[in-house]
Amino acid sequence: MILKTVKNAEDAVSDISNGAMLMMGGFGLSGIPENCIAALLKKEVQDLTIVSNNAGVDDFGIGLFLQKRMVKKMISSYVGENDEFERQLLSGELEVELVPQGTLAERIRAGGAGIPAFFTPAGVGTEVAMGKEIREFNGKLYLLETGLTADFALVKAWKGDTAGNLIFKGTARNFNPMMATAGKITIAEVEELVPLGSLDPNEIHTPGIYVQRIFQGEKYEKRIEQRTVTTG
Amino acid sequence: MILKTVKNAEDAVSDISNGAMLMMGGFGLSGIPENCIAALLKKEVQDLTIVSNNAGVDDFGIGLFLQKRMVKKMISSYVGENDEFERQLLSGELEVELVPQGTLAERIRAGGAGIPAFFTPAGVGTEVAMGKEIREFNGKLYLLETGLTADFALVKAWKGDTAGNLIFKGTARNFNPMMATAGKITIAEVEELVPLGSLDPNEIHTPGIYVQRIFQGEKYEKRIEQRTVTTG
Amino acid sequence: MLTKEQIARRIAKEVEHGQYINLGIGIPTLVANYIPAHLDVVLQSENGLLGIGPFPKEADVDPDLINAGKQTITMLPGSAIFDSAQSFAMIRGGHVHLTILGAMEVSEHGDIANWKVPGKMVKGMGGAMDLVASAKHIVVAMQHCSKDGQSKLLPTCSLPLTGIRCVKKIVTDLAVLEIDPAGGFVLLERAPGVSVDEINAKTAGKLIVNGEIPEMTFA
Amino acid sequence: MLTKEQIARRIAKEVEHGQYINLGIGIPTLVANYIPAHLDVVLQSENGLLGIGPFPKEADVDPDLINAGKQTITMLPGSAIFDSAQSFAMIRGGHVHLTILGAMEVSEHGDIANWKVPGKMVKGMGGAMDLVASAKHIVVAMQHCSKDGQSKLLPTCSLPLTGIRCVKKIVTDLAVLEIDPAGGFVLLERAPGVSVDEINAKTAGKLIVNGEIPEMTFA
Repeated sequence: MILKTVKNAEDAVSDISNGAMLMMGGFGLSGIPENCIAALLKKEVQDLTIVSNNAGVDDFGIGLFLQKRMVKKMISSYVGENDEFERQLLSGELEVELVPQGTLAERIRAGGAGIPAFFTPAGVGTEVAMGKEIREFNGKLYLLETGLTADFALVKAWKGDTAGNLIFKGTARNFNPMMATAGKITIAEVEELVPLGSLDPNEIHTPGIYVQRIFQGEKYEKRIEQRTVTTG
Repeated sequence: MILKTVKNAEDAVSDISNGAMLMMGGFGLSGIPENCIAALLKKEVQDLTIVSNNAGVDDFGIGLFLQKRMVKKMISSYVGENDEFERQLLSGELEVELVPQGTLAERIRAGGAGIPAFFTPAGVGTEVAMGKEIREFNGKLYLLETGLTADFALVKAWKGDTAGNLIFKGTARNFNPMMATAGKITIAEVEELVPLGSLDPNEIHTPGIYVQRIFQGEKYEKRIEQRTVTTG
Repeated sequence: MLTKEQIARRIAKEVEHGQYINLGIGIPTLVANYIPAHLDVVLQSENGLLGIGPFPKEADVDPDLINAGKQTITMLPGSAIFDSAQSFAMIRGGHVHLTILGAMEVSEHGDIANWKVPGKMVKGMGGAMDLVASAKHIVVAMQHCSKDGQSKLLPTCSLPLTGIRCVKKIVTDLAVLEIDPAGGFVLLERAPGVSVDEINAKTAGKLIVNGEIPEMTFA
Repeated sequence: MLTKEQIARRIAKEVEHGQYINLGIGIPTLVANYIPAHLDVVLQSENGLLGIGPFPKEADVDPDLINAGKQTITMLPGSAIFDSAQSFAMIRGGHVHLTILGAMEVSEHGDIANWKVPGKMVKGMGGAMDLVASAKHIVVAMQHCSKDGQSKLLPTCSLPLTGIRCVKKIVTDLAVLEIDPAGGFVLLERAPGVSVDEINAKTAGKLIVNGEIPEMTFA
């Protein structure tokens, strides 16, 4: 096996520099690479382009990058939980490319899978279609969308082994598996780093071939955005 | 949950009739739907179009369909283990569309995922490219390939629950998961049918939404094509 | 005029046995509470879950288990987890039978707008564009008029579109309507105590009234 | 003239630490036996396995665990199983560093033919077209000439192509050659006891000989 272990988040992100394009896993605050985010905050890298379904909240996740004005451009499907985001967007400090969520997921999968472009029906007849090729298949209209890759993909898994094999838990999986395939360098942080042979090969969600660096995160806050409970 | 259980293979394939287009999981003889094959052999349906990576061997798997001349057309990537196949092909009784293996897998995934077409580099400059659109992305040439669906997908899993959730074992997984997504009716046969709640939701390979019928196969021969062993 | 809960209860009658259903944020989420128990259906959450269970008890809250509205949820026996590409493969591939979502505007041709108000905040379309471009049956839950009394059922949408010619049925606080393929809102049911005249007055798009219009009943 | 095992041993020297490698059927499969133990590499089987282990003992034979040649195999600690779409996502996406495969013909521009002989049986291309269109580095293992003495290293291929301008290096029973981007087989090494003249005589395509050509050594 090819071993991918690095010491910690600081080591993992050490070569991420100004102007880098990053993919960051997570849906809302679930499944985000908390330790990589913390390490990048310390580095205060600038002019990042970030591909992430959401943009965090004001004081957690990618919202912290926005506070420090580290982000030049966001590529996301939904960014509506963040006041600082709104301010930077309206003031022109922040560029935003909004992509339908399914198109975003598929563009990232395609990027990782060597598919340069594909047709999808999402966005036909809307401003998302502007400037894109439209073609009819079986009587329905589709847009041509392109594959997406990034300099670095930062993903968060539940368990991982030293060969980079990853297992996710619950809906914290979300965008992490396809982003892992689409980073030129993919950095995986895990709640538990286990020895080779500890994971059942049949249960692996992300094969280690996609992961260049892996480490066990120091701590996980796993903040909840909408705590909804039933009583009784 | 929506329950998908049917009694047995005969019930599962009862409405597959002459001229149907079938996808059949498996790589070589590994992971093939043995019980559905047996039930279809009894029915002796004719003029089938079959999408399968391989065509079985003379006396097992899809090879048995060929013996009974049930197949009009095969869509496969590799068919080189079958004398009767060769005879029918050379005599013009059998039509064959050869598709690069990765293109076949992706076409099936695309069909199930509502992607009508995508670009892939496999086959550029070869006879596979004949009649297909060729386009350059980032200095490399790609072919436009279309999504593939079928009237029925016959897949074989290791375990499945009554909601149609499937788990595969080893390399018997192969084409089964994407075919499950691409059948208008997907029939899953499993070695072990388990009650709802027996499978860990995190470990499911094929979510039950893709499966319309499920049953536990009566028996599995699981024949081996190339038994290779080490001694000592 | 219906309450949000009543809109949800009326929409619940659209649900059929054996359906996989995607419920949007807001009123659509409430529909889950009113689906008759004898119908076996499965709720899909586009962030990666089939088989959404009830909200958890306080002790069972799991940050790794949320719905598309980022609310903590639970799973059910037979639930399955998957990634976002697989989730939208299900949606785009037509495996989800019914999508129920909110709207800011619907046109008489079934166009829908629900993701952007130019000049105000742009929150993004999330999964809505994929859902409306893909689902076989789309039901919209919405208020008939805006807070300042403007009809939201229009000849053409004024806001940026989410999808075109996709909405099949609309349940508002005043009425149940379906889109005529040739254009127009076909009035199917009135909210209790609401007259056809009132619905007509509050529908800016073409309203089609065929014969007697019954009052709606609820699941 | 090298034996098949010697061709495999020479190719094993092309392997670098940290590579993910796809080995084709035939001679390429033998390469696995000669990869130096100090190099950490992972072998990919396109039917859905990363981390191919040795052939099983009789008692460990598992029909659910085969390689692309349908041979029974084993897994290793750290192996991962996946489906065919994921497997070719890896290949097509450039995540596999090195592909070693057989050929019936190679042209001086790096075209390769290895899947069809018109008039004879057509077995199909399997995964070869995907592999040659995608891998960053492609090494071909082949005999320099056919059984009737015809060169298989040609100006242009006569058989139906598997891929164009993709082969980087060729190891035959006579020589190691690389493809010149401008066209031509650059002779890098001779098999022990084989002369440049013999190689020249048996290479139908343009042979480029720069200076002294060393004899090959083996892993």
